[in-house]
Amino acid sequence: MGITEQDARLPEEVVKQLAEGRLATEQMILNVGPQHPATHGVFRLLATIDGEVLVDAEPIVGYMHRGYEKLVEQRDYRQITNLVSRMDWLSGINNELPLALAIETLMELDVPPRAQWLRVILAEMNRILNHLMFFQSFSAELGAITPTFYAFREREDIQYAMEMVTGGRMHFGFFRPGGLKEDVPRGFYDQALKGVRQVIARLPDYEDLLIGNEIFKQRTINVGVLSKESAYQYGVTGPIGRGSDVDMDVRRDEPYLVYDQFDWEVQSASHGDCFDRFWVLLHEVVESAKIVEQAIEGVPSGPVLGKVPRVIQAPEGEVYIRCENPLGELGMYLVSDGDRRPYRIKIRTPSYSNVSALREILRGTLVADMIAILGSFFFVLGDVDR
Amino acid sequence: MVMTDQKQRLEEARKPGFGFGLLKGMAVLLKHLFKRTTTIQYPDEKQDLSPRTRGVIALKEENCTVCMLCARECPDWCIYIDSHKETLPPKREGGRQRKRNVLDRFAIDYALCMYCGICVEVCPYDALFWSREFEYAEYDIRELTHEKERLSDWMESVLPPPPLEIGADVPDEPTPAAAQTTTAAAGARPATQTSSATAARPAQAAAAPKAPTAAPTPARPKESEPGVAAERGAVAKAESPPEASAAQPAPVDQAPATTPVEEREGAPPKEVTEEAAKEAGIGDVQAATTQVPNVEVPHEAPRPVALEPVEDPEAVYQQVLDDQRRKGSSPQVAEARAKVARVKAERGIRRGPTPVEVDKPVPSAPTKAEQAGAPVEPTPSGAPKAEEPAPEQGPVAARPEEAAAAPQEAGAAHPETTEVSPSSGEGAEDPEAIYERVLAEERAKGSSEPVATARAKAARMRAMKGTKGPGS
Amino acid sequence: MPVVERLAPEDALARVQSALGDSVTEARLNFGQVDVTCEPANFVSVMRTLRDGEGLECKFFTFLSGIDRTAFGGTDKPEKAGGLEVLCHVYAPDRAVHVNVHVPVGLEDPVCPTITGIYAGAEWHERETAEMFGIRFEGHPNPVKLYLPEDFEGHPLRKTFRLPSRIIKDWPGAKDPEEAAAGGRG
Amino acid sequence: MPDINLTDWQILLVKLAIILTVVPIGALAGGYVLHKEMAHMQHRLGPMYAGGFHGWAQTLADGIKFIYKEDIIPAAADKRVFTLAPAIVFAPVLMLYLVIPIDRSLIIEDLDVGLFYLIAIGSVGVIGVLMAGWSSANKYALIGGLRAAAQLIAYELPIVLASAAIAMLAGTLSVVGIVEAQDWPFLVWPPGIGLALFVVFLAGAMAEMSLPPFDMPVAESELITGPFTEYSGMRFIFGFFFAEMAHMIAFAAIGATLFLGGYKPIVPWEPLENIPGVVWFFVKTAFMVFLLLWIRFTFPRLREDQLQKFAWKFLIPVSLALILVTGGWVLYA
Repeated sequence: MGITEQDARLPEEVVKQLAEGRLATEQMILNVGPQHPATHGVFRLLATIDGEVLVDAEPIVGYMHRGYEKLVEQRDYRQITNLVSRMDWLSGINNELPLALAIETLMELDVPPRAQWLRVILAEMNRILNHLMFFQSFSAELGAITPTFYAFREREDIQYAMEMVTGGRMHFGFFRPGGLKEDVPRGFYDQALKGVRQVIARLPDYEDLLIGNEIFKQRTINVGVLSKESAYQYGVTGPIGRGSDVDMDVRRDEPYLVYDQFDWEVQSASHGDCFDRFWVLLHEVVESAKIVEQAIEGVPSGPVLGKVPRVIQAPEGEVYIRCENPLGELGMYLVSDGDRRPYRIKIRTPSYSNVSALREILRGTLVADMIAILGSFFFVLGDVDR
Repeated sequence: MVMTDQKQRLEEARKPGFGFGLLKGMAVLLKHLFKRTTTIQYPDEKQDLSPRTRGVIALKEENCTVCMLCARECPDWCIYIDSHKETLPPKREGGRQRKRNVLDRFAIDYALCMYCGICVEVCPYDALFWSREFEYAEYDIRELTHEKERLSDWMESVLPPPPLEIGADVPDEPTPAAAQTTTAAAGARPATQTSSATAARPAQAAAAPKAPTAAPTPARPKESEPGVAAERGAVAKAESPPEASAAQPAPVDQAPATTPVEEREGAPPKEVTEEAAKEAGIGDVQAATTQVPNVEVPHEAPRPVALEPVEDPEAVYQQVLDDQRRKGSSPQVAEARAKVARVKAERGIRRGPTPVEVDKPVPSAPTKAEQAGAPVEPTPSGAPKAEEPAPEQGPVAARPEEAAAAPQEAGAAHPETTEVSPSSGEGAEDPEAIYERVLAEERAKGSSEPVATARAKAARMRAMKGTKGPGS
Repeated sequence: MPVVERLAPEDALARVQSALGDSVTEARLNFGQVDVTCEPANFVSVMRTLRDGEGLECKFFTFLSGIDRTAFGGTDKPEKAGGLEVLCHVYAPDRAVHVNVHVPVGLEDPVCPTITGIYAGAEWHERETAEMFGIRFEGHPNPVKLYLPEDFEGHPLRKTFRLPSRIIKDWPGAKDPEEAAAGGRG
Repeated sequence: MPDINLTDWQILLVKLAIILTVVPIGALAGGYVLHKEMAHMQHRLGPMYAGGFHGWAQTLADGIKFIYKEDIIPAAADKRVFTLAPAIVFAPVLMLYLVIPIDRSLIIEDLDVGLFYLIAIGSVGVIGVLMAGWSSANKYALIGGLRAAAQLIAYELPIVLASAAIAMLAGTLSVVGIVEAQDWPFLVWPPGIGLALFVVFLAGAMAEMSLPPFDMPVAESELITGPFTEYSGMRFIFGFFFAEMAHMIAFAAIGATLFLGGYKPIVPWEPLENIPGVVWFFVKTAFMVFLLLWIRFTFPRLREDQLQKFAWKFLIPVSLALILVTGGWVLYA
């Protein structure tokens, strides 16, 4: 085909390529977000695409930055507990845990055994809630809408158990330095057991719906591979890290609370693709359910709050405490100068580190894969932006 | 090897399929098509929310002493309080003039509120409560600032706190080791000095060192896992020392009272509790261990309590009813409480001073431990009866026998609370004396000056009004 | 892989000390974690040694941030106040060893070399630290703000930066007007 | 038929009126079934309020709501193309209904080349989709429009081949003729071949209508609503939701006609012959709708390149092979 008059007005390079018979393509900037269905919040991905291929994708965060690290410096410890609960709104009680542990470490508080066991129960139930949420959001992003509702149905019983205890459904504000705010109400054990057993009983359905589904496999296997090396470099933890064979789990490596007393496995997979991340996520639900069941069997009786001074005032010092949040390692570096407010808390949130690795694995993928990868990166924007 | 097993399953799952996975998925959906749905048709049906649900903060205006603690602790600065001072003439000839704060405005800006509940937690006079109400949306954000009238309306929907789960305990109970070490010293103290909350503790403290996991309440609800319950019961039986049960008839008279609904209703049926208790042979221990206040609110000086002799169920009914009405409980609540009291009287259950028969002696801490009132067991050993006119003994009237019976258990009483607890016989005290005493106590405890004064004032005011506690 | 070799904190400290030698000015244990202090000039080499050093292999990058110690101790104990520092935490997954690297930087034009060449994940952390503390990371591949808008003025996590929300509103918990205007406790 | 003399024009008008009433009602009913089936498969109740009984009027209420919504045309859009696109999407869908026999004599126009007509008309709508995607001045819409076009090219072929095999079996292109040729529905007879053809047809049809799992052009989690991202109000409902429903029902009816024996009983058994053909037709169409929706709710969506691969490397070879097999069957059976 010859070059028409109209073609001649195109850029020289394109004209040349047309003349040579090569098809010229042009890159296009695609702004994914800050308002986009796949970004679970205000997260923006500045994607440079060539056809359907992502040449580059730069995650842009900060739309939800609330300055937690500054806010906590203005509040006393009791107030902070309720504040950090809101960082990762899907795992509120797990956010409170490292803070409580950090204060207890500095103040050398003893936590009564009952409180420790109840903390484990609540934290693991919260993990199930969180994982079920991502189970549904991932499948919804891949276009399967039904798992959403199954997951929410399962969540409801556990959610109700959490509400019985804490009075809240997302922001629990229940851990206190030295123990818990109050003891759990009667009927909680039964409700919690009912919830977790139901989840376990229904997991085969989930596997049939997604894991065994050929379309799902096509969409996830070997898509968005995150290498083990990169995972270490970016500090990727949680189900995403473990999906890349970063077999780290604070609960096992440096047991806090009473995690060393339960029989459970750290789930990990080695391919580092979307499928493995999802696999780990789904199987961690089972492990958490196992822990909850064992913990409920064995909760000791006794008080739930140790001897705690009326005004929480951490002595001078600094400590880094990390916990296994549902999404990865949540660490708090607490610096105290002896005031009733912390001098500084550096909050190391899992989603933040995890999302920072996104750019590397998004390069060269397809637009549709980008969605699968975003979905399999299980992040909460509040946790990224803090 | 579990690990390899796991890996194998993963590899298995990653193998490409031949379309059967698709059919399986469709089967799951078809299965669900024929199941009953779990939907709750919201505006028509409503979920029964937990009593602890943090829906909205309700204000019991009478209880507010304008101490400003809530506003000061609020992380969001969303509580606005205005007040003025009012001078009252002395109650008695020659007495001092009294000043008190009058609440002019109490508003919470729910557009700012983060529902953390710190205000409810810190309120020393039980003026703030969580209500389950959540339908108070407004079209304009400015209208979300609710004044005290609206906040007071919500008191209607406040539920009493639920009873606690098996094995629950007082938060500040000494650890086993501490209990042992303090035994000797505390044992010497007359039991009458222990506060109401402490009263429940001895047996537990005694049991604790041996069997921290033991002594769950046998009153586990029926629907509970039979296996677990049985197991627990067995453990408890095996491990709890017999003295413990003997020593612990202790009706804990911490008195919730502020909550408008009879606390006891939340408790499991008494029969169940009794039976189970007999079976386990540790009934009283249980009772004591399951319900106890578990809040870190400072201990407050208990108020003198008048224990009226009550024999006839109808009389009990009337008396409680009047009492409740006078206190301003809503009619239903009053009636419910009165009925409960009557039923108890009919069954011949003799309890220690409970929130119904006797009003709450302790204004703060125990009130949040309402469950306490609940499954406390009738004591065969002739433990304190509500009817016993024992005003001088205050809340702890129940204790002497046990103290005698098991001095070492009594000794385990919490040292802290022991110090703080009021001496008995304050019923006869003059309001001014109460004021001074409470003030001194608060200072000794290390409460800040405003708090101490406020508490002292509150105590005096209550003494003057003849009410039994702020929760009334 | 779970932890293959558990080290006593003292052993961990000894290993870190012997590997880092003179490049750190201080090394001590803090709640079971190794705390080292080094000069900005040595920062990169320290991090490289930590990552690659035999028997250390802190390959997991946890976080990098800053601490402004200028108001440490408050008004009661002003003598405790310090300067500005960069704090980096790395972890050895095989040995469960934590190392906190403190790098004091000057208050006037604080500069610190970048470690993005060693830990790629430090990119975001350094950008955040830069905007929050005003510390310049030399050699950073993409030195733009991460969270804050480009035209934001000030460095929020410096102690000199006051939260506007606590200034514009009187403290409702105050018992008298002066207290209210003073902004309460925060 | 009563003996009324009508001119050709009058007959045409009556037919038009029938289509214009039946199709929207069918689409509304389809929408309601969609809501309800989806809800119950997902353990929910779905609409329960509008209209009183189990929310029967929900889709009607939705439609009215959309009609009242503001019609927004982006400033950068190519206005003429933008406004024309929904009509081009919707019109061919209406035209599909012309040749579908509801009963032996209840057909608007029994064309000799009815099957050919169905295939030809069924793919016109994509032009409208492409126009919508192009004229919206939105990158997501553009990607969606191009995906739709690519999809159509890939999936037209399997549909044509499967239909060709059906035509071979029936020996005619007339839709009524095809129904009459089915003593047993083609789905079960010839054994295996019919089922395979049905699967190929279903996959092609779903891809052509961009129903999940082949809904990459709209892919709400990736492209918001693809080509219709910028549409609102009436245009959105007609171009997107209404057309989709009507299209789905049309294909369900075509599937029921070609493979399930249309208005004829499901098995050639005397007592069943007494049930009117209309009932059979609607039952079969309803079954097809149920099946399409069921698939739609279950599966995640494919990726564009995987879909192309599936079409070119699997469906087309398979359907070519099926034509050979069918030819053999027709010759020897």
